[in-house]
Amino acid sequence: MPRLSWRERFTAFRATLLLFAIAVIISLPAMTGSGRDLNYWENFMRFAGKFFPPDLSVTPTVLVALGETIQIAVMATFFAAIIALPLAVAGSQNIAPRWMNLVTRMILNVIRTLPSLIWALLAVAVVGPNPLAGVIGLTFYSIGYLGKFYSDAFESIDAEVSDGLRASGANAVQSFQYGMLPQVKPLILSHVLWMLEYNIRSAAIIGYVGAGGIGLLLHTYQEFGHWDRFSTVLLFILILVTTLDLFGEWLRGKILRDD
Amino acid sequence: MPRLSWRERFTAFRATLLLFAIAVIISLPAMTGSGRDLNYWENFMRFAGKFFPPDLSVTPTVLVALGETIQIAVMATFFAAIIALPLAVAGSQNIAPRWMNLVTRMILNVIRTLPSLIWALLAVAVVGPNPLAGVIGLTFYSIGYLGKFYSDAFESIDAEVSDGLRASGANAVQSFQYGMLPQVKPLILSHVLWMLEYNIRSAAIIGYVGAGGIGLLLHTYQEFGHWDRFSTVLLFILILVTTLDLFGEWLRGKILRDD
Amino acid sequence: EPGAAENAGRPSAASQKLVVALKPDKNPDQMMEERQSLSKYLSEKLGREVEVVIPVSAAVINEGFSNGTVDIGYLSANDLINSKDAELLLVGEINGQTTYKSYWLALKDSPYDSVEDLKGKPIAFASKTSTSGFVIPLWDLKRRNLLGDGNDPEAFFGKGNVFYGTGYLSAVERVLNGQAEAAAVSYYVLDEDKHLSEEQRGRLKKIQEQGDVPTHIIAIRSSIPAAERAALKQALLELNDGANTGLRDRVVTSKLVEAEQEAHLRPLKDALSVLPK
Amino acid sequence: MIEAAIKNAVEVDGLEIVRGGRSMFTEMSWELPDGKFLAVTGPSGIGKSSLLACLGGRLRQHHGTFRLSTADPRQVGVIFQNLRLSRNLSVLINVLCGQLGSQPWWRTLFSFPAAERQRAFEIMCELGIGELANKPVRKISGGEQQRTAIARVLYQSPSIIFADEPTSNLDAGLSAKMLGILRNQCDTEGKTAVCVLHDAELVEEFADVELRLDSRVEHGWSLRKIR
Amino acid sequence: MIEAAIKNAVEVDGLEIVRGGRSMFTEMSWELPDGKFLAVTGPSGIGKSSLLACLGGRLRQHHGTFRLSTADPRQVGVIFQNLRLSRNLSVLINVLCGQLGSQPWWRTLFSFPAAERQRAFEIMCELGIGELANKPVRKISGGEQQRTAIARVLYQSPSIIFADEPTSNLDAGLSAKMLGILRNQCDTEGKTAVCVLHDAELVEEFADVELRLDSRVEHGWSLRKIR
Ligand SMILES: Nc1ncnc2c1ncn2[C@@H]1O[C@H](COP(=O)(O)OP(=O)(O)OP(=O)(O)O)[C@@H](O)[C@H]1O
Ligand SMILES: Nc1ncnc2c1ncn2[C@@H]1O[C@H](COP(=O)(O)OP(=O)(O)OP(=O)(O)O)[C@@H](O)[C@H]1O
Ligand SMILES: [Mg+2]
Ligand SMILES: [Mg+2]
Repeated sequence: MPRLSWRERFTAFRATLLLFAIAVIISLPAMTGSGRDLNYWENFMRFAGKFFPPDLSVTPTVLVALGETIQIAVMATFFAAIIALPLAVAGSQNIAPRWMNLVTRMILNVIRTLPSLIWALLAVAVVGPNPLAGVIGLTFYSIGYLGKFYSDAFESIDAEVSDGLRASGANAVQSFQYGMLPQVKPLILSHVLWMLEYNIRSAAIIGYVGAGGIGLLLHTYQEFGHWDRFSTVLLFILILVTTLDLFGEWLRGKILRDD
Repeated sequence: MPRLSWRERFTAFRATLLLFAIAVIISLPAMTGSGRDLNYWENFMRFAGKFFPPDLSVTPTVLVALGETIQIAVMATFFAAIIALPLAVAGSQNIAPRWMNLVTRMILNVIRTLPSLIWALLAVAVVGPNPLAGVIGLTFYSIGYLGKFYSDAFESIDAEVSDGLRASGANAVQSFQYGMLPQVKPLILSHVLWMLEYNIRSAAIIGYVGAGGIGLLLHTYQEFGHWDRFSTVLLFILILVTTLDLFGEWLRGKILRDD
Repeated sequence: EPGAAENAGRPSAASQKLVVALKPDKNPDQMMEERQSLSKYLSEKLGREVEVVIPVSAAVINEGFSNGTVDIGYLSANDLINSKDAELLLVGEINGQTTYKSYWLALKDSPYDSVEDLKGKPIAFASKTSTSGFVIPLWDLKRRNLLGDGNDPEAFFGKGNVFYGTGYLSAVERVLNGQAEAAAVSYYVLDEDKHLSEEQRGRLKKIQEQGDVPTHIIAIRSSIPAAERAALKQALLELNDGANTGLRDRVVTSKLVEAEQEAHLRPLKDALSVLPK
Repeated sequence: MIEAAIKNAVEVDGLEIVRGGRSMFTEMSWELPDGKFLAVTGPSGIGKSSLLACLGGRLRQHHGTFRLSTADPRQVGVIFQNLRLSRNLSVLINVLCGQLGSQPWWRTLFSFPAAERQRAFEIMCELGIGELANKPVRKISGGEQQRTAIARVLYQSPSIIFADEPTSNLDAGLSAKMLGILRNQCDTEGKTAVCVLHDAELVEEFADVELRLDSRVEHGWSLRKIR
Repeated sequence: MIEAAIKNAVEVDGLEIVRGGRSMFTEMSWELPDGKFLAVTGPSGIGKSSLLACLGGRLRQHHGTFRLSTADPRQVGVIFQNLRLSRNLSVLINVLCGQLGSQPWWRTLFSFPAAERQRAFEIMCELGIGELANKPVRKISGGEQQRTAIARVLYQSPSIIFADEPTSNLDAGLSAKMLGILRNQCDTEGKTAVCVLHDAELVEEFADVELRLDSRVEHGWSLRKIR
């Protein structure tokens, strides 16, 4: 029976696993605990107890803030979802030329490196503190994520079909549109929905720019120790997150089976 | 030539686009600007100018903090990458039974809904303020993301091969391992690398729990307007982010073409 | 009782590492640099290992008090009010007092002399969670009967005229670049040279001060036994001795003095009652 | 009906399959005893693959019933028209996947037992794909992929084999060899094969019965005994 | 050599292809004039698809050269052994993709011109897949998919066609019909076809020349003129 040589066994994937294992071993000091004898369960229950029961009396405030947040998140996700597409195409090694990959990926890396706070401050510096600044800040931030996710998705699938189209003379855009996009459509949709969820969930940016939203509410309730109100906000976020998640699941099923 | 009926044209995908368009229109008020006549370019330059030149004198502090952050991020990503896998399998409608999907997705939704601060507090409440708390907090947080990304990826690919294996008697784990995992391996790797990057980049949790790291540095420099030091931290983060990105690209190429 | 130290069968308190948690205050930059010196100082004084941690959120310190993993914490009066398992040990003293003032700042050449003049003008609070940059100024407005029933500052300053920043700096910057007429901040933004340049401070004036704002507090976990508490208090008070004041001033508010918890927190407790939901 | 009376591998009774609103055939009834080889023929798009999918339980019939002699999925092997191999796994692993159902999942988590690997390898050698063992499926030729799918089913060693055009990408010599192996298993081991074939010569040579799907005849199907 | 002298569609000179360290054939030299039909035959795994991949520019040869009469990719059509259709797009769109190269990208961004759709549909009807126009490719039968790939190439209307086992999933009648259409395009429109075939009868019936790959003969290949 043919045996794999040592070199054949040592694939890039396995080398990566090994590398990761080494990183984990080096990082073991991070596992240092308090060294004290703690009653974990009791501690957990004491903490969790603060959040119950949720103080539903703040519901109107929360709903207004959620409304503001959703509006800004929807706009930003919309712009980012569109702008990220050509960027991702330019950043995928199986679609665009190498130099273009590198330039685009560098841009996306810079965008992701800047924290959301900086995007917010930048937007405020340019257009002043208002919802528009929130939209601009979140849009950039989201482009950094979606651009990467899209192009990772493009690079992770078999490019056979689009290569076939190129062979018959189709240009890059066409072979992408007809050979690749149909394959990754469900993935792209998942990513956009996740981005919307992320933007709603953690729209701290919106608080930074002074446009209110739930980010600010959460911060305030936390600073003043109103954990029961805090949990009311979380409750509404959970409902939203779950709705988006179920919707995404339904949509993926539909696309793969029926459309 | 056969024509598509109205109902056939109105696929789930197009309905979603329509829905999204409506959401965008409803959200238009978020585009309210300051209404003043601003010199955008000048504003932008004034803001960006603050960051240059980076104050490299803080390099030693930054590197120490980065080291702490990386250690914690590596451990958390490692645990999350492993724990999220069975959860994602249980949460995918094309692998596990429906009730299990719903339960698992609900758990993942709750995990994602809780802000990183809450995970940090929870971890501190249980084990005290130390690096271990950082690892625990980040691990949960990351499970919420990776669990969703993995299972979205599983749901987005054709389940033909694994269905074929099930038909010949393989159980759920086996048909997943041999029929599905080989297809999504590049995607999973991308997601894990992104998670590591995310954890390093925005390890606010690590700052919350008092384990130091760059989260604390960024917070401090911002609070006191040391933007030139802030940009030094960003510079090092950018180097890390780019390294991980290039590594991921190389690995995806290797897996798809050679392994 | 969550306190770990007093339970039989657990390691005795003195053999345990002492955990000191500092919430980043006026200068976390220095705080971080002094982390090692502080732990060295305390461990020499106490003859036991000391670890200094700097959690960004006071909620973390309070959780540590509750489960017995934090022994000493440096936090604001507001944070101590939220804490159920810690008590005041010492407080900081500024200019001979254990309180300080909150200021309304405006440009030097502006026509305002008191908050009443700011009616209907765009203003900036430091942030919605700031004590001296929001809670105390709001309380002051309430006492002057300038707020309506909802305690909403927009009732006085006008709709859309109230801005909340991300800290003192962001609020003052709005005044400096003309987007707001005045900002509510802590006294030290104007009186000390931590946040602003000499030139920037030269362009500003105080139009009114309000307070008192309780200074930051060194709190101790309630479950720590009296004897150990006394030793810790002594060690911290010795930071006031000549050779140690440098370290003290870089880490905490300056001089550490004893105070009575209820009395120290009362002004803030009263002020918090005006917060809108 | 008494259980013991069943000695047929497959029994079809009044079957009708509808695909996309179109009925493929109606009132299909036939029986296939153990050890027989049934060839399914007919023009493209007539419903051959659909019939196999239905018998394999992956497609619900519209009318009628059918019954297999075994309810154990491990005893039913399928060669799909589009093969359904794991393109990124090696040929050997793909073949070994045929027996996944007979091994508990923890035995197959990291690798397969050496004895199993050996047995799979021998089958592969018989089909002429032995030296491809460690190549990923995406890097072998079309005919080699088809033989991998055949090897997987032979390694699974089920009592009923459904094969959908198993030799479409093979030359005449190899086609005959593959069908000969299947035929031999029917004769000597009592296995049963239902095999979609296009080539009339191969049908004559290897099949016991031909089931012809044809939209022009009544009910859309006809049965012909060959030997 | 003077440009004008070339009237061959394909010229191969001293070609050698190596795959996975194994040489498939060496010193292969032949010429195929415009309007001719070349059948490539040989056992599975011998290198037929590799030869086509090389001539189509997707695989680098190890030695030797080849030359096509056109350098324009739109004038070279390929039917891949594994088809390479977009499984989630409709049959009609897949066929229309054959002409992507002749349209600027903004014309194909939202849909294709009505006249083009009509022309593609007519070709599909000729191949018997007209009523599948709006079905996604993943929902049609294997033989229907194969005809979709053929329709795509016919719609592209290139001057050289490389077809890799274009009829493997089709019954005898349809196979003859498909090859007849190809043959007819060679005869009447001067197109050239290089087609991998397994069925000896079809080779005799349709091909002008047979290129047989066989590891037992010297250099691994032989050429035979049929008509
Ligand atoms: N992508 C590839 N990478 C490496 N080797 C390959 C690749 N594709 C095919 N091979 C090998 O090259 C040889 C020739 O393959 P090729 O596909 O050309 O055969 P073929 O004559 O078309 O066979 P078939 O009739 O089975 O399609 C085979 O042994 C195969 O294993
Ligand atoms: N997944 C599907 N969903 C809906 N209709 C399908 C699906 N698969 C096939 N069909 C349709 O059902 C009919 C029968 O398809 P089937 O695959 O059974 O044909 P076949 O006889 O196997 O043909 P071939 O010889 O081309 O493989 C075809 O008209 C086809 O378009
Ligand atoms: Mg079929
Ligand atoms: Mg081939």
